[in-house]
Amino acid sequence: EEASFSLCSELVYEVLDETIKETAASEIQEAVDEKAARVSRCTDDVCSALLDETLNTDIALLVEQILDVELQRIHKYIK
Amino acid sequence: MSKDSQMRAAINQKLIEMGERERLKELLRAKLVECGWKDQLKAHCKDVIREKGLEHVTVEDLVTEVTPKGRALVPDSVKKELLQRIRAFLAQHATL
Amino acid sequence: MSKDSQMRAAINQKLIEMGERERLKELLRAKLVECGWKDQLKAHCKDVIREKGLEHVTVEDLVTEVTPKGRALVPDSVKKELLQRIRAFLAQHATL
Repeated sequence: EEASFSLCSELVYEVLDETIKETAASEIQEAVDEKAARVSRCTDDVCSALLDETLNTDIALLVEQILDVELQRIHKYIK
Repeated sequence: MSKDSQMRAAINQKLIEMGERERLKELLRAKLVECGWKDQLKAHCKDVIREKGLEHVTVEDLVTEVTPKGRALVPDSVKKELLQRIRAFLAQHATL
Repeated sequence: MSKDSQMRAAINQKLIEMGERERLKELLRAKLVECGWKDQLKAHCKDVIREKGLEHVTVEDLVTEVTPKGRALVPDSVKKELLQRIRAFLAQHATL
């Protein structure tokens, strides 16, 4: 009776310890993978935003310059 | 070796020989999933990782942190069932 | 604030702090000139002005008109290089 009880406890602890270790390792791995995916996704987003911001500024600047040049050209022509 | 530990070693030997020890461990693993223990443990691991920050936790830290709660969370019914299985096995197979 | 927006804010913060954000914009501008993007876009602007007539075009109209093409004309290689530069910077400087 005593022996089966102690064996039962031993089995429970053995399985618990194994399972806890496996679970802890896989939860940490999952968190690491999740974070890597987040960093990658957010870096993509930041890159796109930087690209958009630069393009918006540069396109606006380019358009202004071109329209200025065209207007000056017309003015010269009219004169 | 005391009588008790001799007895214990003999039962253990029998369980191993008959493949029952591995079967019992499998049963226990299945029960831990079935009763929600594994999900609770996972949730607890996630909480600890979130609290401490991923960069400050090793597997060993996490094991140390969650083991007390992990042990406490095992339902008595699961332990009882395992004990009954061991007793039933002994009643059937052992002349100890 | 979601985890993603926190992360984006942290990346931006690091880029700004170290002056890398401005350097990247300069690099991008240089690449856009180098790959002919600026010349292509200029030509496109002139086409649109010719089509619509200078008297019918405002700065806002023209910006709206040419922006989609301006974005589409950016070579993938330039986008990739920008992304790689950001990744390399973060790998070297940031603990996210």
